[in-house]
This record gives sequence, structure tokens and C-alpha cells, in this order.
Amino acid sequence: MERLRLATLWLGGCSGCHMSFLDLDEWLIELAQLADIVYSPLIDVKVFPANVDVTLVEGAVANEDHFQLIQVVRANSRVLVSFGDCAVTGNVTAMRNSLGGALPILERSYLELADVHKQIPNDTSVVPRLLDRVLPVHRVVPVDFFLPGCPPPAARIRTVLENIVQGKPPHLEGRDLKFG
Amino acid sequence: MSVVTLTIDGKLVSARAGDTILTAAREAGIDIPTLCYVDGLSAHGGCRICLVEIAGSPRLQPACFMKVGEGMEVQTDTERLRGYRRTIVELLFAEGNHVCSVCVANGGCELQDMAITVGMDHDRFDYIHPKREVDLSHERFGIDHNRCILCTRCIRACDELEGAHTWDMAGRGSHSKVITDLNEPWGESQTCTSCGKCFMACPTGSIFQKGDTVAETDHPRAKLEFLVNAREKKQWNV
Amino acid sequence: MELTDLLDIAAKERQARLPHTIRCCTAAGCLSAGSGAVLDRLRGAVHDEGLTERVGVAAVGCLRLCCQGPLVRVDSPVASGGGEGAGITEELYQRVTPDDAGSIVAGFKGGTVTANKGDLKSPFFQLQASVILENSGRVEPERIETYIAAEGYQSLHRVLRNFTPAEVVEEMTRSGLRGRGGAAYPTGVKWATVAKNPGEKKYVVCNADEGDPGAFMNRSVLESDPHRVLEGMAIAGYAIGANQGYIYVRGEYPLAVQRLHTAIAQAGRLGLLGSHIFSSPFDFRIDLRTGAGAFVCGEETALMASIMGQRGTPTPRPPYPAEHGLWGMPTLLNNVETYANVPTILRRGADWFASIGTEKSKGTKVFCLTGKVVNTGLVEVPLGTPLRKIVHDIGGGAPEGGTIKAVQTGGPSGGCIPAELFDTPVEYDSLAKLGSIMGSGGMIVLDDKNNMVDVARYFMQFCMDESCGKCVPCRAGTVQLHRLLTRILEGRAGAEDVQQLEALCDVVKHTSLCGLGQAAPNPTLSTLRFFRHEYEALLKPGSPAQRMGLPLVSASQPR
Amino acid sequence: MKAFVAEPRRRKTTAALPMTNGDPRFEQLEIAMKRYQFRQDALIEVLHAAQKLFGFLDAPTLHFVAHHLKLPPSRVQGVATFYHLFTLTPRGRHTCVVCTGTACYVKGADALLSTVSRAAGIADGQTTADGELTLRTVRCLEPCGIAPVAVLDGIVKGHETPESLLEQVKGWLPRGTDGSA
Repeated sequence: MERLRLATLWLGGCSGCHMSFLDLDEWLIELAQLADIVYSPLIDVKVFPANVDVTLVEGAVANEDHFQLIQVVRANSRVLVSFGDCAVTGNVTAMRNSLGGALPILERSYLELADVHKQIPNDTSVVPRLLDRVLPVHRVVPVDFFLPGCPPPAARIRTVLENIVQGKPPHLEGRDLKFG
Repeated sequence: MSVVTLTIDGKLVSARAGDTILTAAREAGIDIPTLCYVDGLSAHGGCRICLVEIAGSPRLQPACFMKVGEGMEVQTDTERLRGYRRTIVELLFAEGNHVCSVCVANGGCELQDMAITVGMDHDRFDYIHPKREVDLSHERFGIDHNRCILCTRCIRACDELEGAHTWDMAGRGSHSKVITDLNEPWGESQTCTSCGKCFMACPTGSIFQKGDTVAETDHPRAKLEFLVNAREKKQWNV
Repeated sequence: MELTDLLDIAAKERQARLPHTIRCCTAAGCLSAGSGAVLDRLRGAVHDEGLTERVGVAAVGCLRLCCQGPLVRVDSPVASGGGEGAGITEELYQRVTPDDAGSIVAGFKGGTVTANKGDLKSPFFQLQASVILENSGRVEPERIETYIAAEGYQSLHRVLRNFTPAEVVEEMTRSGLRGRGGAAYPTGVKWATVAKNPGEKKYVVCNADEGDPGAFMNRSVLESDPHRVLEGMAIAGYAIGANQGYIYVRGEYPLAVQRLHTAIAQAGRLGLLGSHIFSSPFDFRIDLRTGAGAFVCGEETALMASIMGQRGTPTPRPPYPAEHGLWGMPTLLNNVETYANVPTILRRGADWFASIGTEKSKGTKVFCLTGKVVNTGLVEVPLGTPLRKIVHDIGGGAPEGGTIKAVQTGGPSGGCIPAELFDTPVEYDSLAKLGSIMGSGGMIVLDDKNNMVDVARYFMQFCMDESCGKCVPCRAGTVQLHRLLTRILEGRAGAEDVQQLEALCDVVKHTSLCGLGQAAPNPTLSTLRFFRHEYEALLKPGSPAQRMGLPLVSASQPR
Repeated sequence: MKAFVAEPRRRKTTAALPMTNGDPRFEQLEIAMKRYQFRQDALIEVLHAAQKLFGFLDAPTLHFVAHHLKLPPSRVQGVATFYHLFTLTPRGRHTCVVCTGTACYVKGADALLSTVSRAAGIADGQTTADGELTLRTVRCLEPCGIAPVAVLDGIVKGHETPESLLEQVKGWLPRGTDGSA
């Protein structure tokens, strides 16, 4: 059987979903026998490769870098999975949306609440520009499957991956669909 | 008391004339999902989750309102209804700011559970992200309007059980908002008795007890029915 | 009050009539075009010219051709012979200024009339019928005597003397009249239901909460001929066994409210409303309730909530108002125009009424023709009249070389009918087949400059703003539909957005609590049906991201 | 005798509510309520009367109404905020109402609204900071024959264009915005 080319991506999120991924513990060893991890914050690859079979995307689309990257990822992934509540709903990352834009949140964070050096960071080579609205991944590119949870428990991640490895849709139901 | 027979999901059911389809179904062990309905309070008919199909009727009817009729054939769980229910739940999630992961009611929320019931794995609609307030002026309770689904349970509980009518709905359409008195801070309400029945009734984390943190709030919703039985039937079902 | 007293009043009123009558429209349309000053000038000039013995000035209601207001009509006896019954010549003046008005009066003494003459022989007037509007522009709405002189309140008398309540209901059933508010429910059947339902008290309610934008038939009837509605309600009260009526009138119609107040007071003073009407045991009282700006209150359960002083939110039906209405009692709810038909039906007979119109749609209907058409105003035609006749012949077609593309009927609950289908007869079922409704009678003509997606969005915004917020699909669904339509209009949508639009229309239509939500998708669905190419022309290929480009960033954010 | 009894009673009830501040309009409002025999179902009619007297419905007025009709304050607030014609904030000295009915819409009401909105720097429903101008929209005033229509200080104006409307509201605009000197 051909080995699965698996990628994980970390956009606007807390990395909790990746922590939960690591909670797969010894099943990770089994996974390693089925799949190669070709891109991930957990490994040291800088450029998203071509011909990826499955990509798990953690986090919402919150800045220009995310916006561009997710399009590259989508173009090079056969199956794209929204991984965790931020990717699926925007979740905590998107809570800033009710403040009505990027500038109000930057002003609030860097000017109003700052005690010293009141200044909005403006070197885009270091800090990507924020989008006005944080978006769930499927509002930016088509997503194949959704894996909710904040974070999704390891068992839920395993259900999804096992199914995908077997070429089946990752059938989640009951409490496995719980947000939060 | 006259009795009527009807079929619900193909099952022959007998019910008291004047009962709603919801009561008849639940007594027969058929669960119709509900959201704005809660035992002990009058029916509202607003959430549209409990809509059922009735043979020969072009319109879907809310089971919480519609009375049983002799020979009625009711379907509660068709493909079409499941699709509608999921859409309605998606509309609710998109309309407010429902962030389960940081909500006091996480794990004990009827909206969250409804998403599971209808199989909602993501929301196909734009999140509106409205700017809404949090009122923490009451000494024991708080209300986070971000999590309010406008089901009016708090209004009905306060009016029908406590009798204070502290709560009501203000505004209209997507600008609707539950208010206390003249839209004054809850803590300054002249009519509130701090009885907590609104808190008992709330399906989400919108009305919560102060001090509860994420996933700690547990609304004692069954207390409402307990109170009604105690008051009206003199039965204390402890 | 006995019949003889009524006939006395009528006779006196007719005797007092002068050889010439100048009728000046004082309905809201002409008033806003300045007819108040015209009326003052007419009266002043008649006085100044010493013509008070020969020329009467009447403040009447709607003269129909609203776009040419202020309108004035002059009735004169035919030149030769003259005298009673010798015939009358009529002249129409339009866009009348106060100076024109002075010249019209001066014309009786040989002066030059500067006012613009209208053409009463034009199809706009010739092709119209007069049942509901038979008195509009003839009687003076603020003088009950003029209504009585036009045989007013005689139907009520006949009914009280010669009919049992069941016979009245029977007459209404035979007439084939259907509710004119939009739902087209057979009026006789509704009356029979309320009559049969037990209740210690019953109510008659007149729905005058005409909310469809671009529709003002009810306003016009109330401002032009209010007593007709009161008489119709009293007859209904007798037929179903009610002693109390309510008129729920739109708060945006202050003139209608004022004229109704006047009319109710005048009828009360003459004993035509109140206790022992025409010395019979029948009592009937009418109270006014003024709306305060909520479209949803046109829905019957919301309207009743509002009459009872509550938020105008609907409740699920059943129970229907006919069994569980105001304060839990059986309640008859009909539209202004439905009641306005009643006195005429009882005067001229159900068979006469049933002979007008088509097999399933009897009688006439008043429409408000507005939008991109030459003649805008009030149009009454027999049901079954082809749309083309209304738009092109009566309406005079498109102005300034534009091309008419469609007619929107039924307001925010209706749909758009494309020009190719203008041979469709205007009746309940034919319009329903085209995915529209007749509604209360608004007809807005659209031309090739109107984008149909924009039209759909306009109505969706209306429904979104007017949603009461009680049920989820209407409250939140219209918001999402509006966003989808906006996205399409702004060129940020793909084919999947149109799919979602259609799917959500289906949900909102079938799951909303009341008619507002259930009908909110109609304008969208009907434009999708007939003008899909206009939607498709706006769609963009690619992923959502590619369609967005990057317009998501504040321009003011540091780079 | 009758008048003697009625008089002090009215004084007493009004005086019991401190927020009336001796404003005689509250007495007039009470008379209006009396006409409806303080029936709770007359709430909307009473609110109409109150708005006519005060121009808008503020908290003391709503409280006064609730007190006299013996209604819960939240119910009165709920009703007052449900209906468009009731306003809970004071209006400007001048009002410009743009009709957004269908006939006006097809003839360009959008442009009228956006022109005034931009010139005055306020959105629909708002009042300029100097209290000069309130901009509102209304769902069809029904003189559709003369669409598009705007109402300036209560006077209906038909066949408007953005330019003609701007010309008429120019004097009411705040300093430093489009139309002011």
C-alpha cells in the first residue's frame, strides 16, 4: 500500500489541536507506518509540498499570510480537513470580529491597553497584516471534511484519520460532533 | 376526557384530546427535538425545531403548539425535516456569538446539544458576529447577550411562574434583545426578585450564575416543571 | 333613525346640489401635491365671483390619476335644456395650481381657463370599472350626507329588516367574493365559520394596515369613502353576531385616521352605529386602533396582538382567529376592500357581483399602478383583465422610450411577472401559477434599467427589516438571504452561492411561523425563475478566496 | 362635588412619581389615558399620545405609562421599541424623511438617501451632533404617483433628485460638511 502523504497546518489558532494530535500517543507510531508527515509545525519543512494526500488545518484564516497559504495548501492537497473549532467556526480567533475590523482591534491591543511604547507594529515582514474579518477555512477555500472540537479529543482525530486512510469519509456522529 | 388515536412515525398512539403532538409523542416514547419549548412553560412556537409533517396538510406545524386530531398521521423525522432542522441550527449559530470553548454552559447547553442532534459539523452561513453586551450588574447572575438565542424562556418563566415580568423582548427582527424593566441594568431592576427562574430556564450560557467558569454552569431546568407541579397539582416530585 | 329619515337626508342633500360642481381631490396623493391650496382657492374664488348660488365646491376623495395631481373635476349640466336628469358633462383638470383653480372658477363667467385639461376619454378612464371606487371622487369623505345621498347605509337597513344573519352569510357566499387582503379566502365561508363558532362575545376587525410598499388601495378607500367600510363592517357584525368592531389602521395614514374618526362620530350621531341601529335590537360599535409602523401587523394574529396593545408578533395557526381571536373570542378579520364590497353586493345582489370577473375570481379589484409607467394611480378593473391591458392600455406603457421588463405584484410577498407573460389574466390562480400573488393590489412596473437581482435584494431587505424576530428562519434566514443576494450583486459569488440561496429560500418559505417569512423568498424565487440569466451574469468562477481578492483589509491599517 | 373629588386624586397619582418634575404634559398624558379608562390594551394608543406630547418617549415617560396602566415596565419598553413610529431619542430641529417604498426605490430613492446621509454625516435614524437634522427613512408614504418622495419637516416633496433634495436641506447641515458655507 502506498504511504499517505499527510500534512498539518497551523493558521490562526492556539496550537491546542496539534497538542491534541500529539495526545494520540502510541497510535502515532501506527500512523507513522501508514503515513509520511510531509509538512507540519511539528517538522522542519519550510515550503508546502505538492501532491499531499491529506491536510489537517488548524486555526482560522486571520491574516494575509493565512489567506495566501491556505490557497497554496488547497491547490496541493487532495483532501482538506478543517481541524478543530477555529478552522471550522472561527471560534476564539474570530471573537475579534464583533469589534468591527482589524484597526479597532489593533488600536485596542497596542494603543489603548499598552502602558509603554504605544505603537501598532507595522513591519509586515515580521507581522502579517490582519484581515478585517477572521474567517473559517471553508469561507475561503473548499473544505472536504470537518473535525470539530476545541481541541478535538485524540480519539476523534484518530477516527477521522483511520477512515481517511481507508479511503472512507470520516464519519463523525453523536458527541464526536460536539463543538467546544 | 375524550381520547383520540393518531399515528406518529407509523406508530399508533392514543392521546388526550387537547394534547399537543409533542406531549403525545413524548408519552409514546418518540422524541421530537425542541429548543424554545421547555416543560412547565407555555409553548412559544418560535424556534421551529419541532416542526412536523402532517399528512394532508401543506404546512409544517410546530409539535409544541399543534393539537392532536383523530386519525392524524404525523411524521417527525423525515429527511426533509432533518435538513430544515440543521439549517435552523446553523442560522442560530451564525446569528449570535456562540463560542462553545469559552462558554460557561459548555457541555450543558441545549443549543450545543442540538447541533449534535442535527448532525451539524460546520456552519454553511456567514457568521454575523454582532456586537452585543454583557450585563453583570446583578449581584448573583449575569446575562451575556452574545449567547442569547431569543427563545423567550426567561421571559415566560419570569412572567408565568414568578409573576414578576421583569423580562421582555425589545426591538425587533435581528435587533431583538431580551431586557429587564426599561432596558435598565438588571441589577437595578425594580421588579426582579432574584429568584433565578430565568437562569433555570435558559437553554444556553446566556443567563449564568456569577462565579461559574467555563463548562461549570448547570441550569436546573427541571426545577421549572417541579414548581408547576408543586403549585398546580400540589405534587412535590423530589 | 328610520329608513324615512335616511331617505330624507339623501333627498335634502340632492336638492342642495348646485348646477355646477367642482370636485377637488383631497386624498393624500393630491394633498401632497398641493390640492389643499387649490381647494381653498376654488372656494375663495366661487365666493369672490359671486357664484355661490350656481357653483358648488366639493372636497372629494381619489380621482385615480395620481401622477397628474392635484386633480379637479367639474360637472356641468349639458348646455341645451339643462334641468334634472338632462345629463352632465364632466371636465378633468390636472396638475392644477391655485392660479389655475382661480381661472377654472373665472371660466364660469367667460374667463380663460389656464388649467391643463385631462382626457376623460382616454383608456385610463374608459377601461376602468367602478364598484369599490364607485363613490371615490364623488362623495365627500367628511360629510356623511353625501354618502347617504349615494344610497349609503341602505344596505345595512335592508339587511337588518329583511335578512336573517344566515341569509347575509349566504348572500356573501353566493357572491363568490374572496378576501382582498391577499390570501383570497372565500369571504362567505369565513363569515359562516365565525358565525357558527360559539363565544359570549365576537369581534369584527378591519385590517387597514396596508403595508405593502407601492400599494395604497386601502388608504384611498378610507380617505375617499370611509362610510362604505363602516357599513360593510356593521353588516358583517350583524351576520356573525358581533357588537364590537375594530379598524386597525396604519399609523402612516394620518388622514385616513382622521377621516375615520370623523366618519365614526358622524355615523354614531345619526344612530347608524351604536345601540339599536335603525330601531332594531342590533348594537354595533366601531373603535379605531392606530398602528405604529410594523409591516408584520398586517398578519392577522400579529394584528390582533397589536390591537390588544402588545408587540405585533404572530402566533401559530391553528387556532385561527375565527375560533380564538381577540381576547380568545371568535373574530372576523377582513381587509378594507373586502368590507368595501359588502354594501354594493347587498344592494345590487350576489348574482350581479358574481357576473363580474372570472369563474374563480369574482368582482373587481383595485390596483395601484406605479413605477416605470406613464399613468400611475388607482386602477379598478374586473378580475381576469389581462396584465397587458392594465400596464399598456390603462397605464400607457413605458415613459420616455424605456422598455417594460416586468411587473411586480403582491409586494414583498409577491413576485415579478415578465413582459412575455403579460397576456396572463389577473386573477388569484393564474398569478399563483406564475409564482406571484395578487396580494393586496400593488403593481410596480419595472423597466430594463432595473436589475432583477437588485429588486430581489430590495424586497429581501424589506422583509429582513420588518421581521418581528420571533421565529428563527425569518429572523436569521432573511439576514442570510440578504447577504447572499448582496454577495451576488457585488460580484463576489459563485454558482454554489446561488444553490445555497435557493436552498435557504426553501427553508425560510416552509419553516417560518407566519406569512411574512413564508412569503419572504417569493420575490427572489420568482426572479430566479424568470430572470436567472441576470443572476448568472453576476457570478464569478474560482474559490471564494479568488473571488474575494483581498478586500478584507482596512485601508487605514499600516502596511 | 364630582370635580372636587376627582381633582386631588389626579394630583396625588402624578405627584407620587418623582420623575414628572411638575411637567404639565404628564397631566395631559394622564387625561389621555383616562379616555381609555387606563385599559392595558390601549398601550399603543397611549404611546401615540405620549409621543405627540413629548416628541419622543424617554424612560420617565415610559415609566409613567407603565405605572398608570399597571403594566410591567419591560412590556412597555418592549412595545415602544417594536414599532418604527415610536422613537426613544429626541429628534432634531428639522427632519428629512426619505421614502424607501417600492415605487420610490425603482425611481432612485437610494441615491436620495445616500446623498443626504453623506452630506450630513449621519446614517438613517440618526441626528446630527448639533441637533439640527434627523434623517429617517419610511416604508412607503404612498404618494407613489410622484415618486421619489422625501418629507422635509412634514411637507411631502415629490419628483426629487439628489441635487434638488440637497439644495433644500443645505441650511440644516452641520458646519464643515457639504452644503454649508
